Amino acid sequence: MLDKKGIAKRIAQELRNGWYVNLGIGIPTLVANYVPENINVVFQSENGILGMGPFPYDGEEDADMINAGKQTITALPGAVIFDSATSFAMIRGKHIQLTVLGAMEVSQNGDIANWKIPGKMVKGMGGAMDLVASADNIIVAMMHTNKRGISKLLKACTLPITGVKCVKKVVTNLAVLDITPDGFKLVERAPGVTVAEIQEATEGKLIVEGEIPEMVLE
Amino acid sequence: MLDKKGIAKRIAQELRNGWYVNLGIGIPTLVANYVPENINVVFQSENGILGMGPFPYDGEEDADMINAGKQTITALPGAVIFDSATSFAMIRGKHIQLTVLGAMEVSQNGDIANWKIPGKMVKGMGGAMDLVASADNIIVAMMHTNKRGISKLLKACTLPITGVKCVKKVVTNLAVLDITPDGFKLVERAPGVTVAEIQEATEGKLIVEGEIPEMVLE
Amino acid sequence: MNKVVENAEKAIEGIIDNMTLMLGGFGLCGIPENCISALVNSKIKGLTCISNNAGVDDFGIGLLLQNHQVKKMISSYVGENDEFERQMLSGELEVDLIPQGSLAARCYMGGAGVPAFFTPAGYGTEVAQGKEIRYFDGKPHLLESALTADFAIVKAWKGDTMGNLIYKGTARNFNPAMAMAGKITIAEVEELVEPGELDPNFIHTPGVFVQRIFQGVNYEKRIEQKTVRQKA
Amino acid sequence: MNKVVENAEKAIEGIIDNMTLMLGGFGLCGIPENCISALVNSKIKGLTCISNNAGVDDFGIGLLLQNHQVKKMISSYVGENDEFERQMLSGELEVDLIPQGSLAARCYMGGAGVPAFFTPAGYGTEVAQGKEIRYFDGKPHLLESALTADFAIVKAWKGDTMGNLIYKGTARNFNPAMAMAGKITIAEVEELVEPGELDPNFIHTPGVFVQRIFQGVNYEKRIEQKTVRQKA
Repeated sequence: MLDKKGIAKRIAQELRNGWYVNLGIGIPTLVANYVPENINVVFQSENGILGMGPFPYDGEEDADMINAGKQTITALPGAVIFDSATSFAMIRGKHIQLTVLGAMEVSQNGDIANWKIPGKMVKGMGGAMDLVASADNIIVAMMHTNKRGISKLLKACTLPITGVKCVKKVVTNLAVLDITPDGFKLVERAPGVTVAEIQEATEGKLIVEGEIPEMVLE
Repeated sequence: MLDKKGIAKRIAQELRNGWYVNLGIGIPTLVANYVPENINVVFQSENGILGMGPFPYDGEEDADMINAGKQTITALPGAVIFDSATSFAMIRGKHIQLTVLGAMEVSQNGDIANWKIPGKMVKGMGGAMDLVASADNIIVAMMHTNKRGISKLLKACTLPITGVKCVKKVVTNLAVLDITPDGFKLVERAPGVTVAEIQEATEGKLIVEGEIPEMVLE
Repeated sequence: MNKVVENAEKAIEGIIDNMTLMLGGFGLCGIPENCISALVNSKIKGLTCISNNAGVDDFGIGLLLQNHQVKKMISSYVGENDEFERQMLSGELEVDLIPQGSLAARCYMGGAGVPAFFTPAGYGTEVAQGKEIRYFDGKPHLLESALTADFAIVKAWKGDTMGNLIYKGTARNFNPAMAMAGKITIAEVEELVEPGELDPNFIHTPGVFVQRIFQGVNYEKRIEQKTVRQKA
Repeated sequence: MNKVVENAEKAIEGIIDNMTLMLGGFGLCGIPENCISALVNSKIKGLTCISNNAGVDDFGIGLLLQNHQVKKMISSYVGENDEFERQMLSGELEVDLIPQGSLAARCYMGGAGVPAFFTPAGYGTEVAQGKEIRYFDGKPHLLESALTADFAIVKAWKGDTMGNLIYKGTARNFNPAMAMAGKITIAEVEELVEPGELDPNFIHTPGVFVQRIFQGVNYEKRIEQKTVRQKA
C-alpha cells in the first residue's frame, strides 16, 4: 500500500520529457518532488506562472510570488509570468500536456467530483472545472477509499461533478487504473496489495485482465 | 470650399482633451497635424500602438515601427505597444473615443461604404469593419462629391457597405453634417459655400434649420 | 492627459451603493489594498464584488464583508474566512461561483467587446444550468456571457500618469483582464512615474484602459501561506 | 526542454502540400523571413495561408505566390502586389477577406480553446453572409469561429531555448495570437538566448505555445513606406 508520497512517486513515472504540467493542490503538488532525473518538465500554476520552482529559502519569500495554493514559490530560469486570462487560454487551448488532480469521487466513465459536498460549506471550484473540461490527459491522485472505508471509484459519482468523462487514469494508494469505455482497468497493484483487495475497495466496474504487475518504485 | 487640409483642420476642432483617437488612411491622417494647442489626445494605430508620434527624421526610421498605413513612425513618451488582438480588443471594447475614417459613400441613416467597388480589384476591409461596428463616435472625412461630381451623401449606399447606422458626423469640403434619424442635418457651411450649393451636392435628405453658420478655421 | 488622483479616497469617488465592482488579485496577492481601505471607510453598501477570492477575515475583501458592505460575491473560490461563511449561510450574502478560467475570460471578453463566447468549462455540472450548450468538433461547450463592472479596481507595481501599468510576478493575475472591463478603471500602484519612464515595449496594461491612477501607501502585501525550505 | 532547431529548413520539416499555415506580420513588418525563404525553396504547394497581408511581389508571402505555392489566402488586406491580383482574377487563388480585428480575435480564440464568439464587426455587410446573428444589449453581433493552423510561423526579436519570445515595436502585431493557434508553432528570432536571460515578467509569448525555435539570418526587414520628416 502506498502513502501519499508513494502515489506522487508513481505519478511522476508518467511524466515525459518536454511536458508542461499542472499540479493540483494536495497529493498532486508532491509530484514535483519526484521528477525522474532524465526528464525535463515545466510546471504551470494557473494563477500565472510557467516554470515554477521550489519554495524559497526562509527570509527570501516574496508576497508577489505565489502558486495557486497561495504558497510562496520561486521561479526557475526560463520561467514566465502571465495573467489569469492567458493562463486559462493555455489550459483551455490544450497547451498543457498533463493535469494531476485530487478527487473525492471518480466514476467508471471518467466523471470526477472534487469541488462540493452538499450540506457542507461550498468554497468553489477554483480552476478545477476549466482544467478537467479541457485537459486531454488527466491523472487523478487520491486514496482508494474515504476515511469511512467507502470506495471513491464508483459506478457513478454521488457528489456534484466537476467534469464529465475526462479522467484518463487514477493512481491511488492501492492501484493504478486506466479509465476505459468498459470501466476501471486495473494496470498495476501497489506493493503488497492483492487484486482481491483492490476489487473489494472498488465500487465501480473493475476490469482485471491477466496477471496484474506490482508497481516498481525506486 | 475646403481642401483636404481644411477638412482635417475642421475635424481637429472636434477633439476633446484626454481622448484616444484612431485616424484612418488619407485625409484622417492629416488631423494629427492640427490638434489644438490646449488639447491632449493619444493616437492609436490599429497595428499595435497608442501614442503614435510624428514621422522619424530621415535616417532614424525603424522597420519595426510602422503605422496601419505601413508608414514609418515614432513613439511619444507614454506610448505603449501591443499586439493585434489587444488592439482590436480596445476598439471592439469601445475604449477609443473617436474614429475618423474616409468613405466612398455615406447614407442618410449613417451607413458607410469604403472598402469595395464591384468590378474593381478588392483589397480588403483591413480594420475598417471592426472600427465602424464598434466605435460610438465616428466622423467621416471626405469630399462631398466624387470626381465625376456625383454626391457621396446618399439616400442609401450603392456600394457594398462597411457598416450600418454607425456614422455620426460627416465633414466634407463643403459642409459639416450630423447624421440624425431624419437625415443629414446641416451644421456648418465651408467658407464661401452657400446652402444651395450644399443642397445641390447632397443626394440624401438634407435638413436645413434656421441660419447655418460658416465654419471658423484659424 | 493626466489621470492622476491624489489618493484612494479621491479614486473611489463616484462609487455608490449597489454598484458592481471588479477587484483584482488572487488570494491576497495583487489586491488593491488602498482602495479596499477607502471603500471600508466610505460606508458604501450593497456592492456586488467580482473577484477571484473574498479575502480573509481581517484583510482584503474580508474587511468589506465584516462591514456588511457586500451584497453579492462573484468568485471562483471563497470561504477562507468565517464571516463570509456566516453571511452566506444566513442568506445575507449572495454568492455566484464561476470556474476560474471562465471568470478570467468573461472579464477579458467584457473589456474586449465580445458579449458572449463558448467554453467547455462546466459542461455537465451545475454551472451549466440554464446555459446554451453547443457542440464544436463533437465536444460540448457552454455559452458564457462577458462581465463588465461600474468600476474595476486594480493594483499594479508601477504605473505612469497616462495609466500605463506594469505588474510584478504573480501579483499580475486577474488585474489586466479586469482593468479592461471597468466602465471606470482605477489603478493603484506602488510607484507612479512620468510618461516615458516605462518602456513602451513592456507594458502589461495599456493606459487606454485606465481612467484614474494614484500611488498607494503602506502596502502590507500579506502572505497567506508562507512556505519555505531550509538552507542545506 | 530544448526546442532549438538548426535553421529554417529544419524548422519547417513536416509542412506538406495542402496544409494550413499562419504567418505573423503586418505588411512586411515582423514577418518570418527565414521560414518564408525555406518554404519557397521547399516547393510545398497548395498552401492555405492565414496572414493579415500577402506581401509584395518580390518579398514576404508574395514570394510564395510567385512560386504558385498558395491555394488560398485568409487575410484582411491584400493586393499590394500584381501577381496576387493576377492569380485572384484568374481564379487560381482563392481569397477569404476577414475584418482585421476578427482575424486577430479568431487566431487568439483558436489558441485559447474558445471555438466561437460573438462580435459586432461585419454585421449588415457581406461578411455576415451565412453567419448566425444574435443581439446583445440591442446590438447585432455575428458568431465567428476560431482559427487554428497546422503550423503557425512567427517572428520575434529575442527568444530563449524554451521558446519564450519578446517582440520589438509594432513588429509584434499578429505574431502573439498566431503563436497560440498553431498545432505546431515555429518561432524565428533575431537573437536566441539561454533560459534565464529574459526577464520572466516581460515575456510576450510564453514558451508553452512554441514548439520549435531558431535564430534567423540575414534579416532584410524591408520598409514598405519610408516616411520621414526633415530636421528643422
